[in-house]
This record gives sequence, C-alpha cells and structure tokens, in this order.
Amino acid sequence: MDEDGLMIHLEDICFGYPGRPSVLDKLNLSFYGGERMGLMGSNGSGKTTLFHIIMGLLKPSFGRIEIMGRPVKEEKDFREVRKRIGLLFQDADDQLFSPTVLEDVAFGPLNLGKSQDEAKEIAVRALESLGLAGFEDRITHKLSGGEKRLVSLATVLAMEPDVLLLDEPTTGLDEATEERLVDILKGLDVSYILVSHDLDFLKEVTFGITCMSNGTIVRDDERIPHTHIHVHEHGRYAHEHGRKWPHDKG
Amino acid sequence: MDEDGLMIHLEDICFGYPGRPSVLDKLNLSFYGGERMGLMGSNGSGKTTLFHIIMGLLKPSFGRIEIMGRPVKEEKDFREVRKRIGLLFQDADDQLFSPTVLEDVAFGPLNLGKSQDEAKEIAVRALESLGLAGFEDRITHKLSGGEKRLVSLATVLAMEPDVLLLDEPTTGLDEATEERLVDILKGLDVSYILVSHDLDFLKEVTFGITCMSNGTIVRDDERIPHTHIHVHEHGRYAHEHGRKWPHDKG
Amino acid sequence: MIEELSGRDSLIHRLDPRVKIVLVFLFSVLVAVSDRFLVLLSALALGFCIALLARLPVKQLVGRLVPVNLFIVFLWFFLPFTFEGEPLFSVGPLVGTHEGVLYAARISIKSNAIMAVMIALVASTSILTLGHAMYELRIPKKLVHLFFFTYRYIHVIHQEYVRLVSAMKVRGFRPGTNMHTYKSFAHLVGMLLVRSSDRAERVYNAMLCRGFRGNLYSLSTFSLKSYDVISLVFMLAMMLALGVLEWTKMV
Amino acid sequence: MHISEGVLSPSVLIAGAALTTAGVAVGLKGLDHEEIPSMGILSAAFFVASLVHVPIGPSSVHLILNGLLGLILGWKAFPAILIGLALQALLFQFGGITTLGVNTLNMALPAVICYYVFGWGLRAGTRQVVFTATAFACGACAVLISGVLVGFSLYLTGEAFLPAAKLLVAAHLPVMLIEGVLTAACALFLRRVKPKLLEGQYVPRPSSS
Ligand SMILES: Nc1ncnc2c1ncn2[C@@H]1O[C@H](COP(=O)(O)OP(=O)(O)OP(=O)(O)O)[C@@H](O)[C@H]1O
Ligand SMILES: Nc1ncnc2c1ncn2[C@@H]1O[C@H](COP(=O)(O)OP(=O)(O)OP(=O)(O)O)[C@@H](O)[C@H]1O
Ligand SMILES: [Mg+2]
Ligand SMILES: [Mg+2]
Repeated sequence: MDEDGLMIHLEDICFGYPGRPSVLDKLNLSFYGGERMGLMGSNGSGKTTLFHIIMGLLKPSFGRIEIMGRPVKEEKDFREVRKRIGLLFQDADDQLFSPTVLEDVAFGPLNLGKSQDEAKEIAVRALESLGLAGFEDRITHKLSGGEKRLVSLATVLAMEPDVLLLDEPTTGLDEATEERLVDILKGLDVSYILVSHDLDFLKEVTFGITCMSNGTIVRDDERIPHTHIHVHEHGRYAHEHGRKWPHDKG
Repeated sequence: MDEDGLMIHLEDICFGYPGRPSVLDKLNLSFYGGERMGLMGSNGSGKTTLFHIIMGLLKPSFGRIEIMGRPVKEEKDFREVRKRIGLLFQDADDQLFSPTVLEDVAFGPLNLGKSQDEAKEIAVRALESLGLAGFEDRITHKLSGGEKRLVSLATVLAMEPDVLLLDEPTTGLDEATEERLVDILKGLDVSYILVSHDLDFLKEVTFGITCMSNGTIVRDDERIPHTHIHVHEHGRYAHEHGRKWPHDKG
Repeated sequence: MIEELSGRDSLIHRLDPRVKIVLVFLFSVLVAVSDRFLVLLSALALGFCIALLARLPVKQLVGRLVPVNLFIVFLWFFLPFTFEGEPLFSVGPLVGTHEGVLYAARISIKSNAIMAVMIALVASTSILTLGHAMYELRIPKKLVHLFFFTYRYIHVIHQEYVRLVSAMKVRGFRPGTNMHTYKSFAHLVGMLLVRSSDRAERVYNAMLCRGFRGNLYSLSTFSLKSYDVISLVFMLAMMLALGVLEWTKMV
Repeated sequence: MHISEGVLSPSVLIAGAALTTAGVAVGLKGLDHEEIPSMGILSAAFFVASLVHVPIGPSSVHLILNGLLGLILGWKAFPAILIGLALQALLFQFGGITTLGVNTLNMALPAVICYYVFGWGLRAGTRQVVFTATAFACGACAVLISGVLVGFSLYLTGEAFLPAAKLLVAAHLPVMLIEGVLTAACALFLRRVKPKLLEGQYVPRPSSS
C-alpha cells in the first residue's frame, strides 16, 4: 500500500451550495497511486466542486475524506494535502497571478519553504520539462490562451505533487497545443484524475473513464467501444449525395 | 429576392489582430434568407471573429460587406444591421449585465425605442417562447450556465431579428438543456448561422455544414457520413472486456 | 487600449531602474520647487534631451504631452488676468499682467520638463520592472504587491469590460444624455465589480492550493554596474548645478 | 480632476504627500497580508470602471466613483486610489510623481468621509428609498468634496488661482449629478446581486473560511 496505495478516499460525501439543491450526494471515490482516471459528467454535475472538496477549498456537509491513508478535516490537515495534490483550475487567469512567469512558477516552491535560488531552479526545471524554456521573463497577462494553460500546468508541477487533478485542461486550446498536452501528460510520472468532455482525448491519456451523475460516481469498469455515424468536416473520403444548398449555382 | 434574398454577403474580407498573423484571408460568404447554416472549424480558425465582423464590432482591413443588399461600412450603417441581425455570444456571461432577467431581456427593445411597457411585454413573450416563464425576477448572475445561455437567447430574440448568428450555443450545456435548445431552434422562424463543434447537433438543426480553415470558407455541398469508434459513457449496452482497473476488487 | 509605450533599446533603457526612479524623483522635486527662468529652461532642455536619448519617437512624445497641457491651457485663460502686477496687454475689459504671464509660463515649463523625463522613464522601463525597483527602494511590500495584483488584473477585467460593451452595442445600445444610459452604465460597472469579487475568490483559492499563507515574494534582483554609477553621479552633478543656480538667485 | 505637475507650490505638495502617507498607512494597517490579492483585483475593477466615459450633452466625462469605492473599501480606499493614480501616471501620463500625494488625497479623503457619513444607510435592511437617497448623496458628495479639495489645493498655492478654482468646482456640479445617479443605480445593483460587497471594508474571501 505504499507508493501504489490508496491516495484519495472519499466516503459518503454530501455537499450543496447555500440555497441550492445539493450537488454531491453520498459520493464515494477511491483513487490509487499509479492510476490515470478520466472523469466525465454533464455540466453542473459537480466535477469542479468535487475537486475543490478534495483540496479543502469547500467543506462537505457530511462524509469522510482520507488522503494518503490519513483522515483530513481541518484547514491545517489540508495544508499538507495541498503539498501532495496539485489542482489545475478551469480558468488559467485565476491560476497565474504573478507578474512574470518565473515568479508564478516559483511561488509554490517558495511557499513550501525553499530558498529563492532553489525555488528558481525548480521553476526553471518545471518550465523546461514542458518545453517552455525561455518563458521565464514573459509577462503572464501577455501569454496566449494555450501558453497560459501550459504555464499553469508548470506552476502545479513545480510543487512536485504525487497526484494531479486536472479540470478541463483542453477547453479553448487549438489542436496543436492539445496534441502537445497529450504528449506531456503521457510523459508525466504522476497519477491523475482528469475532467474533460472530450472522449477521444480522455481515451488517449487515461486508463479508464468514470462518470458523475446525480451527485455520485457511476463507475464503469469496462470501456465500451461502439460505432457512431458522423459527418466528416471535409468531403474528401466518402460521399452521400444529400440535400443541395438552396441557392447554389454550381 | 425579397424575403429569401441575399441577407449577408461578404467579399474578400481580410482581418488580423494587431501584431498577429492574419485570421481571415479573402473570405467570401453568401447567406440567403431561409437558410440554416452550420459552421465548423478548429479552435482559433476565426469563427467568432467572422461574426464580430458581420456585426461591425471589428473592422476588416480589406473587403466589402453587404447586408440585405446594402453595403455597410460605418458605425452608422452597422446600427441598422444590429436591428436585423442578432448575435448570441460564445460566453453567456459576456452578454448579461442587468440585475434581473426581465431587465436584461427588455434592454434591447428599449434601445429600439419601445416604451417601458411595450419592452416588458416583448420581454415576457420572448421568455415564454423559450419556456422561461417565471424567470422574470431571477438574478441573472445567479443563474446556472444552461439557464444563462437560454436567457441570452431570449435577449437576442426580443430584438426580433431576421437572422441569428449563434456562436457555440451548446458549449457548457448538459444534455437535457441541449435537447431543449434543439427543439427551440427547430421551432424558430428565423434563418441562422450556427457555429458548433458538435456534428450530431449541427446535423439536427441545420440544412448544411460549411467549414472554415486557413481564414476562408471551404464549402462542402455534400455531407459525408462515416463511422467512428467511440467509447460510450455508460457501460449499459455493449461490452468489450478491456483492461481491468489496477485495484479493483470486484 | 491599455498599452505601454514601445520598448526599444537605448542608453536610458540599459540604466538600472532604481537609478532611474531616484533621478526622476529628484529631478521632479527640483523642478517643482525652482522659480528662476534660467534654471527652468535648462531643466526643460535637459528633460527633452533625456527623452530623445531614450530614443522616444518625437511624435509619441508630443502625443503624450498633449493631455498634460490641456490643464495648463486652462490655467492660461486665468492666471495672466488674475495675477496682480504691471499691465502688459488687455482683452476687452480684462487686463493681463506681466507677472501673470511669467507665472503661467513658469508653470508650463515646469510641467513639460517633469513630464518629459517621466515619459522617458516609462518608455524605457516596463511597469513591472518599475514595481520591482520600488520594492528594492524600500516602498512597503504590501503596497508593491497590491500594485502588482492591480496591474495584473486590469488587463483581464478590461477585456471583460470590452466584451460587455460589445454585447450592449449589439443590442442596439447608443449612449446619450438620459437615464437609460446612466442606468445601463451603472449596471455594467456593478457587473464588473461582482465578477471581479468572484474572481478574487477563485484566485485566492488557487493561491491556497499552492501553499499561500500570507507571504508574497519578489524574485528580481538588480545590480549596480559602473555605467549606472557614472550616470548617477553625472546627473546628480547636473542637478546640483541647477540647484546652486536657483539658490544664488535668492542670495 | 488631476492637477498637473509643476502647478502647485512646494508647501501644498508636501502637505498633500504627508497626509496621503498617513492615510495610506492607516489603510495598509487594516489590510491583512492575505487580503492583498483580493484587494488588488477589486482595485483593478475600479481602475477599469474609471475608464468608462459617459455622455453628458455634447461632451463626455469619465467616471470617478470614489464615493462607491469608499463605501466598499473604507480606509483601504487610500492605497487603492494611490495605486490607481500611479498606474494612470505610468500608463497614460495623467498626473505625475510630485502631485501623486495631493491628487490621492483629493480623491481618497472624500471616499473615507463618505464611508463614515453614509455607510450606515447602505447596510442590509435599509428601506429602499433611504438606501437609494443615501447612495445618491454619497456619490454626489464624494465628487463635490473632491472638487472643493482640488480648488482648495490651487487656492493655497496662490490667490491668483481663485477664479480658476471656482470654475473647477462649478464644472464638478453636473459631474456630481451623474456620479450620484450612477452610484445609486450601482449600489442598488449590488444590493440585489451581491449585498456582501456593501457590508463595509469588504475584501472577498473564499466561501469556506
Ligand atoms: N459558487 C457557487 N455558488 C452557488 N452555486 C454554485 C457555485 N459553483 C457552482 N455552483 C452550482 O453547483 C453545481 C455544480 O457546479 P460545478 O462547477 O461543480 O459543475 P461541473 O461539473 O464542474 O460543471 P462544468 O462542466 O460546467 O465545469 C452547478 O449547478 C452550479 O451552478
Ligand atoms: N482580442 C484578440 N486579440 C488578439 N488575438 C485574438 C483576439 N481574439 C482572438 N484572437 C486570435 O484570433 C484567432 C481567431 O480567434 P477566434 O476567436 O475568431 O477563433 P474561433 O474560431 O472562434 O475559435 P474558438 O473555436 O476557440 O471559439 C485566434 O488565434 C485567437 O488567438
Ligand atoms: Mg467544472
Ligand atoms: Mg469562437
């Protein structure tokens, strides 16, 4: 149970925002080291809320949380959790708050008590590992959407976490950046839970897909391939002579 | 050429954001009354930019725009355009700024010179037509993502436009809301151009699909169905015994 | 819309930002307290030399000086007539005095001299570097970090603002002098505030996740080179000379 | 609203700088280290709001909103305004270094005064009429006091500035009305959408703590 042990264990978690129907309802989750889990669920099903509860940013109204075998309850316990688990937020602008890229990536290590030089070194290494060498002095607000996303990932990796929680890392990325992210994720040496609506992406970077609905986790141990009829973007490969455009001259 | 005439006509439109490679490059588009056009294209291909150019929010560096047969160039001309063409923004949060739903929906009609009472009446009707009766006094900022999207649509419909430009109306919607949107769109009596990445959705609500790439429109007159292998979210229907979860007990 | 001046490269650009801030500050104070025309005109010449040394395009420099001079022009309509002294000219019933004209001229020179060096400073140093330099110059840490966060999120919030205004435009909004306009703008501002406070909560959460416990850090370090020291000494000497010139007037 | 560099006399500049330093010190003392990020973001929102131009007749004025800022931030208005003005000087060259103290004082002091005079009327549970009237008065008075302070700074520099100072105060009167209306409408918006913002000395914190 050491390295590959039970990393995250949630039992009967209930949560609701004030004045709203409950979002999580007796949710159970066990996540083991070495796993790469895809998490799907319709909008508003509570995926982001679940991540925030694991990080201690929201307090469940009921239920038990155990991280790396230890029960966690108070803010003090969660401070330890946040050293081991890294969360990539849905909006990169929320995560990059420092003036320059280097300062942002070094922020985590500095908080963990590293010296200025150590922190810088870790930050530079994290950036390099994502192919972002040379970005150190770039100004965060001037990065493009894709760059912001990758730098956010670097800020999380600089904390050297054992587990990553990735909240829709591909939204708003163009295809080239998405492919780069796939390569990066495949090359990483950490376990993660990844939220995405994109099945093809999930299939590439996770070992299995889990669904959330009605405030709980619906676990599917087997993946089920099935066929779908799709309309392709360009008419190059196969043709079905459908309806003509009403005003076409050709 | 009256009602079903050439509604939107773009000729050789070029556009680029300052300090960036050009986004639109000699784009041509003709859109006729009665049409329902689906528009696809990878992220960053310039779909949103195209809509903003049609509405006069961005000025092309080159090219001609004709709306309903009249050339439009200046802000003054576009003011007329905005009475006839409604734009649903990609992010519903950008569209709603009034405290309550009723005020927000009535904002457009008030700008068109309607009296307070008329505007209210129009707003109530627009809300009812989308099944949002009873939402009048809800606080817009506290609506859920799906509700915001539908209210945004109501704000646009309250302007009683001839043409709608819908920019990814389904992102962030759960399946139930998406189905509701399909029904609404099918029941509407306006022409529209609809941007979406979701082929199944486009197939349901448009007559044909057009693609954007390299800054121009690549017109496909024929749609091409082909099959794709997909992993289904729930393992209810078909099974393939794939990899087991590493720590599964069952 | 929120754009910094273009960054090129020049002798001024390479100067240590701390030296620049100190010099601009001393220069501004010196000019603000000086009265003698000889001193003020020399300072104006010096200011423009520095601005040109920073390789600032003359067009941009002039463009940036226009708004500053609007207030000065406003004062020109009053000061020559309201200052007691020897009559110099008259416009209808109003009499402009010799002293009044000199006073207004003095203010104009002071204002433009100070602004010229300010513009040279801003054009040769990024705003973030200035923030870091202020930190090194012992400006309170809380204030410097507040400055960084404000600057960081101005851009994000400004983009939100631009998108909201587009949405209003698309729905036929035309600003005019009426209640509907004022109410709509008030709602716009309110929405910006509400969304910013929501964002503040999310950013704070993101910081907590990275171990934030109230400490903020600044990583930049500056080192004084001989070039900086020479420039500092040279400029201080120039200013000292101006100061002496000003002082000798009084004795 | 900004007094340009080189206009005011040294004694006025020094007095302004000293008072602003004191005000900023009080503001920063009440500001927890942990609140700095949230305060910065809120200050940024006010900075952007001050770029909004509203039409008035054939011309237009930009918003000041120091009344609203005072209501929301209390004494923290001093550091918020100081940084806003410093950024305006750096980005647009409005105002400058030597006048930063006086200009901050002229905007922030009215904000703090309004916080104490009108704050009570805007807490939860006030009747709508009272609330609206207080908010209007708050927005209008903040601008009026600012205008008077600007005029006073000029007057202290030299009596010759008196007519110009009078005209400046007069020019603030229409702005006063607009600011009053906008502050009232904006406060009503916040009361309905996020009343927490109006509780005084507000700094957003995550819901959990
Ligand atoms: N701060 C909040 N206050 C009140 N309700 C909230 C808040 N945040 C989320 N909710 C509501 O809680 C529900 C779950 O939200 P959550 O963000 O966890 O969903 P999600 O699965 O991450 O959705 P998405 O796919 O859109 O990101 C939604 O109905 C949402 O409206
Ligand atoms: N305000 C802006 N300033 C600079 N570049 C921009 C701006 N808005 C968009 N772009 C860039 O222009 C290109 C086209 O953007 P646009 O939003 O039109 O694409 P899109 O097809 O709508 O993409 P998506 O599917 O992601 O919505 C992108 O590369 C984007 O980064
Ligand atoms: Mg989410
Ligand atoms: Mg788009």
